[in-house]
Amino acid sequence: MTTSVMGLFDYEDDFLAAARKLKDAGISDLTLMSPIPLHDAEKVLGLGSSAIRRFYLIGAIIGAVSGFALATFSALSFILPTGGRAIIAIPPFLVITYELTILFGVIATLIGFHVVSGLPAWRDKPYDEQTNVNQFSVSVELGEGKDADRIGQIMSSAGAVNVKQVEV
Amino acid sequence: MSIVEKYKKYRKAGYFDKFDYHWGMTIDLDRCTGCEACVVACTAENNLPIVGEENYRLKREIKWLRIERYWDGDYPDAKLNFIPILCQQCDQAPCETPCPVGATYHNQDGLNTQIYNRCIGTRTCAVYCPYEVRYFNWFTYKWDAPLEQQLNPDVSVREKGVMEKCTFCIQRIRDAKDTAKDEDRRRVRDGEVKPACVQSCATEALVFGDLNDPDAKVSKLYKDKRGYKVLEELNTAPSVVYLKKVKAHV
Amino acid sequence: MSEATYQEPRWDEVNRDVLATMLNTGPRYWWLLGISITVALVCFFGPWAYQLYVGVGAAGMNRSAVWGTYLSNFIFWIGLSHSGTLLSAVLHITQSDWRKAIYRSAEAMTLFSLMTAAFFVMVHVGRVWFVHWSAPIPNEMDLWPNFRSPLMFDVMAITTYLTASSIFIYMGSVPDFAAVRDASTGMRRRLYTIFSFGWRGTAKEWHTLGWAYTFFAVFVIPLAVSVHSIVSWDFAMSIVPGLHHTIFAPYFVCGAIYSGTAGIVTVMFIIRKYLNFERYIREIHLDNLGKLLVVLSLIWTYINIMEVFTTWYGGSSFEMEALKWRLTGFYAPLYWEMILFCAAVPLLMLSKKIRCNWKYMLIISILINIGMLTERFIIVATSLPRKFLPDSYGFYFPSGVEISITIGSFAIFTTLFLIFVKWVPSVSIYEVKETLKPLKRGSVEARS
Amino acid sequence: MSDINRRDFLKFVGAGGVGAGAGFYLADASKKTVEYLIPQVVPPEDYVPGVASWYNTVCTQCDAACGISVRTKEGRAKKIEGNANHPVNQGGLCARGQAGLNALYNPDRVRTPLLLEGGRYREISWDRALTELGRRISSLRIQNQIDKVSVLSNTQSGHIGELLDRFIQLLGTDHYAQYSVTAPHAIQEANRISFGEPTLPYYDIANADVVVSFGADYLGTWLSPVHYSKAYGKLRQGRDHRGTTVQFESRMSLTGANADEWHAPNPGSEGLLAMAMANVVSRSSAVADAGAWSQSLSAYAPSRVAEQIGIDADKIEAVANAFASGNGLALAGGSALAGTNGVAVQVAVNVLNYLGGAIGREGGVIFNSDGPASKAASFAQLTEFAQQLGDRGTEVLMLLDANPVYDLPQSAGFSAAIENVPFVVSVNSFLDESSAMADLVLPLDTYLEAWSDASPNPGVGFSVSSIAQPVVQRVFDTKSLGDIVLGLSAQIGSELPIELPWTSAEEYLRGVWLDNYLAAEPGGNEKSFETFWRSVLSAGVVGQRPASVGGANVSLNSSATSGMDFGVGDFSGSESERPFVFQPYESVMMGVGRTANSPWLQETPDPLTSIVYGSWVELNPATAKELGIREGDLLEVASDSGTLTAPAFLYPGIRPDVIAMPMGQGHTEYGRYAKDRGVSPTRILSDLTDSRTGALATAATRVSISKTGERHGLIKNDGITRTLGRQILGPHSGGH
Repeated sequence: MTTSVMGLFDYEDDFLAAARKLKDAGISDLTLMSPIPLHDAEKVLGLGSSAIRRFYLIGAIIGAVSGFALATFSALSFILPTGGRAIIAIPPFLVITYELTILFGVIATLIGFHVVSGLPAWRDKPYDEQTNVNQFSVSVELGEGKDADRIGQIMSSAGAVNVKQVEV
Repeated sequence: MSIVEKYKKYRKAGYFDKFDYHWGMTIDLDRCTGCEACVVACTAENNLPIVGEENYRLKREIKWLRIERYWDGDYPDAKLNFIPILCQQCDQAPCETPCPVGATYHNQDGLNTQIYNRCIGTRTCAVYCPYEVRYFNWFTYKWDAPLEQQLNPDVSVREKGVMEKCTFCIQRIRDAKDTAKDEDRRRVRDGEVKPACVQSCATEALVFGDLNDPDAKVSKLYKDKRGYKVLEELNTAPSVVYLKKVKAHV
Repeated sequence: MSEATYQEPRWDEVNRDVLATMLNTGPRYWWLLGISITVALVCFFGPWAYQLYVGVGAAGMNRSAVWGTYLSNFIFWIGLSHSGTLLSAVLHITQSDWRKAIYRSAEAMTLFSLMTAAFFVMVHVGRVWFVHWSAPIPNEMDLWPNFRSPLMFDVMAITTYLTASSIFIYMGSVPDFAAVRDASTGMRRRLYTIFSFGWRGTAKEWHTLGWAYTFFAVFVIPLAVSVHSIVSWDFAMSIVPGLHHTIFAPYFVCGAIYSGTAGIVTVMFIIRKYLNFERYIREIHLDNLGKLLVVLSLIWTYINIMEVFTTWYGGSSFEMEALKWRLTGFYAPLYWEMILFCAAVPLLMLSKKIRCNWKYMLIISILINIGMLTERFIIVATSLPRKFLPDSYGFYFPSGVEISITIGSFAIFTTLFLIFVKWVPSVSIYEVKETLKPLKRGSVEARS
Repeated sequence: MSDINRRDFLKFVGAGGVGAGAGFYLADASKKTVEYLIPQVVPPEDYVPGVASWYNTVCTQCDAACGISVRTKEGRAKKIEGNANHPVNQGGLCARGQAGLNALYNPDRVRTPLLLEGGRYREISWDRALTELGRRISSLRIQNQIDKVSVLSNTQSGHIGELLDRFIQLLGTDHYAQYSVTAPHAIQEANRISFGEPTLPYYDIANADVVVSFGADYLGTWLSPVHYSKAYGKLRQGRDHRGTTVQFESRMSLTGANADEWHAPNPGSEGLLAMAMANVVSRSSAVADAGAWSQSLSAYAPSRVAEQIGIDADKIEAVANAFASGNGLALAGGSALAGTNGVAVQVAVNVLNYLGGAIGREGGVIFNSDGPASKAASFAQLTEFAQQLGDRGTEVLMLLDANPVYDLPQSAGFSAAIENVPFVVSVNSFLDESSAMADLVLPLDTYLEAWSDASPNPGVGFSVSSIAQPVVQRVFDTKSLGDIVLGLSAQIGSELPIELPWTSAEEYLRGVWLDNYLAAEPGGNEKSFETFWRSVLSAGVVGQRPASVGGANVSLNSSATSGMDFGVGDFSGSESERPFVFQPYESVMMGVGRTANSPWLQETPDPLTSIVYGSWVELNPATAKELGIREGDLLEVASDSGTLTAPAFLYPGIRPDVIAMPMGQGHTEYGRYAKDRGVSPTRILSDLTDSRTGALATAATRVSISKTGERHGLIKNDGITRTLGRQILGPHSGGH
């Protein structure tokens, strides 16, 4: 049972202002919700490049290796000479390699997305449906040394149209 | 064998040459009269189906061996040439590589084989074959009783959706090999095995044998100066050599 | 509505309009769905069942023409699948905003035409009950597929493409699923809660999604190119006169994107008209797509000319015969019809008037795809029956079963699409919002 | 198990026992019903499942009598191959021979005796059938009306033929004829006139240098095609120098297609042509009376007759000189002998051969000293026979493996005549056109089920005979001709059973062979005969090659040509309204129609046109162009004696003024594979006959053709029959 303070904003700039103020006030664990991706919001939270890149790279490499391996070992497991071609024929196997590189890369990226974004997360969290329509929200989970009133006051001063405490 | 050795080994193309047998055929167009006896012989030996009039009209006949006709000139100087076309058992067969399930491959006798049970009927091999000697079972064909009593038990009857082709009468080759083995001979004697077409040919235009055996009749004819290979410019390395017809006048 | 009186929708209107297309369904929809399902059953699955029973002989193929409409349709559908994802990806990378309103339905088109294409593989093969042998699955026979075969390239490429495209479209829709979730109740709400992974639109989520999405895009572009190159190799790797061209890969890829883009225009028209997206799908899209089509048609024409030229310049008996037959033989009318529809007609789009007119564009886009359908048919039907040995020359004409199955395939596509529009927002809500005026003080007047 | 005590242990065993027992019973119950893999009730001694056994016998698909080896497995015939030891075909076998299995296992065979009752055939037993027939015949005999019994048979060679003759003779009827559509009457008659040898000689093609054939399709259908093909192979590439072949015929036959030179003389002018060549040859001839001959041939100088022949004089000279310089051999057959002047043509060819020194020479014409004289009735005799059916009020007509209704032109009048015969018996394996008119059909064995023997005619230059044995158990409830004759004679009773005491054809055959053997082998006895018999059966043939070729002493009768008209023969129909000469030819696959019920042959492309299933009309592309005819147009071919319609085929190897059609199709009965397929050209043939033999002149009918407007797509293998400049026939083979 945790309680969070959530401020709803009509305007993007108010919302960003509130976020910055709270940050200055030393509150770092902000949850910023918006109906569209906002680079400024990411900046406020200091989100740089994503860890997802590693998944992408590793997936691709695994894909390449397993692609060639699959072709090679399946060819060797039961020797069927065809058309006077080599059993381990590089050019065609490269095509397989290429395709599997992409396949594994894509799947790895998918996994990466889930790992990094923490989704799926079906349990209840502070959320207001308007933030998926035309409002922005900042929410702060209450805890040690966090005064709900002060946070709320900062939000309203930044132009929050509504400040409420959400219990989940 | 280490993976590296394997790799080296299997990078070598066209290794059929190192096997015991390399079955080949020569067809002397100067002897061939185009009488079609070989065609019927093939039908009888290999359980080729009777496709019926309508399918024949649609060009769905199944004749592993067919005789093609080419006219030269016009009346009164018209000249008709016959050329039997059967699977050329190419050593670099265009039909083998594209099969996704490996239903056709080059066996250790240098034969281009078709595994009916493995075939899923993509028909790619037939598209890739420049000689058009691969025939597809558009239906499961029936034999009106008691015609089925004639079917050769040594050759499997094909079902619908399966590609089939000339095998150089592989069942006879196997037979000959077994006999050779029983008689403690390492190799099959020249002329010991004859495909149905070769056996039936009255003019002895068709000669069959092992190209790895330099003394075999076929090996000698292979070097004949009239010899050529059909569509060899496609670099399919056929195992069938044709001996060009002699043009003569009285 | 005309651009002059165009008035940008508010953010909440976007949600409302888009979700409306999913949540309220009129009788017209059900009629349409019913009809297309019936057609699919009667024209596609019925004949197919018959063919499975008697054998592929039910089709009109024969000894020299062992490939027929089934394969040409397969190529056509693969081609149609080509612009959706590809275009969306390219435009995403190049950050062209006009993509955002149309890409969702375009990607859906990709997905469904791929599925339809897969159906044609099944219909084509002689023994479909063994088709799983072409998948790399370990079995007791220790037999694996032959990876040297261009058809295996196909299997791998199409599987990858199908997987990647579906992930691509799904990822893009997650925030919208959340929107659906919020707007709905009961069963649907629970369902979309699952679909949306509990999306809240936090900055972190947006951040990750952005990255992932970009990576998908980066992957999908080379993939899409490879897929149709590989499809072209099914033909080009053979030595059949008229097919054995190095130019085939670019030819097919270009043709694919061409027909796909035309397909998008058609789909756009329908969605816009019947889902009332007038305010979202606009003339600017039409204009841009029109320009793209012109460019593609020019490339396509160039490649065609090159094909003829190189053949003529090479002058080998085999190639020349094939060319002569294609240009003057029985199927010549089809060939010239293709040239007319794919090379001549599209030039009309050079005029902005035509380019920005929905009706004209609809007609042109449909003509283009008819042209592409025949192109694929010609490639198969004029080359295979006339290869190297004149005595074996044959002739191919599709049978009733083939024609009916071809018609049925369109019904399958339609059915899938109709189902799609009720399950996924066919216009990306959040990305449309990105294109609207941002909600900032000053930029937006105090709302009523 | 340590703490387990004795009683528990026993319990286990008991349980186990019961379990085992139960298991055993279950297994038994679940066994499938036994299936008999072996068709025979009593398998022959040399029968091993899974192992092929080969039987040598004789092929009767045509009259050449090749030796064949039949591969059987599990008591079923699987494959027919040429008997390598047989001098006729030496291991080779033609398409028709291969297709013999289709006759054996044909689904449309007559399976039991059929009796016509109330317009429908009813299956009856053999006893009933033979008693029925026997009763009728014997009653007629008793009333001295035996001449109301008529017998028409297909030519029966060998001892079975003799048995038949003997039977008829005992029976006492004089109304008995044997016939064969392909019987070479002209050759035999001409040879009688020229050499006093009314037989078919042996043509040694293998060793000839220049083979000049006047319409004889020796590679396709003429006399003994497989043997000649063997020879041809040797002639081409099987010896140190390659022999050349020239073909003179109006329509290119299979032989013509393979000849080095093919020329199309005016139809019917082959006699002149041969005489013209003889004229040239006589100048340099080495034979004794060459001088005299060159005198009498002076009228036939090429320059003088070239006009009538339609071939340049110098071309004739060239061929003739080549003929004279090398080992020349001249043959005649096909349309050349099928005119009204057939005998004259053959005589002319004989003269040519004689002057060329080909008679009795290796690589020439070798007379079999003991060749059988022909028993085959001519067309004239057959017409007479049909006439007689009515005139003498025939009560019982027996058709032995004969199908006159189909084989002969309508003008022979058989179908009408047979209609009026009260009781017609047909002994045949199939329900063909004639059998379909019969009141009683007796199912006949195919040649693969019956005992018989044969000496090939034409022979191979020395006497050869072979035994035909059954290679499989009878597929249906059929009997061989010999058995039927014997069974019938038993039924007819009186002196016949005493005269023909044998119980089966096999026994009879052994008897005759034993007598011959004892006659030939002074020291022979029953025991040694047994080994001899078995050896012949396993070898399939007996006979030995003589040291020297026979017939060298034969010389040309100086008056052979006297009173002969070598001019162009007569034709029915005026040239003005019937502009084309109609030449039906024996089809390579269908022959004259006996093999039309073989699905294999129906599906085997005709060697020259690649057409399958059905018939066609061959005409020159130029003619077609003139008349605006395209391939597949349905043409109406009209002669003075009838019309037929068939699709057109443009054939580059035929004279513009000749129309050719293959025989063998156009059956109205004869089983599912032959019935209602194509048309038979014989239907519209006029009744012109060879003036000397009375044989039907099949190439003497003039016809007119007209488009019906309909089209009937020909079913054929060929796409484009030009190489389009591709080097398919070899490097620099050119062609386009």
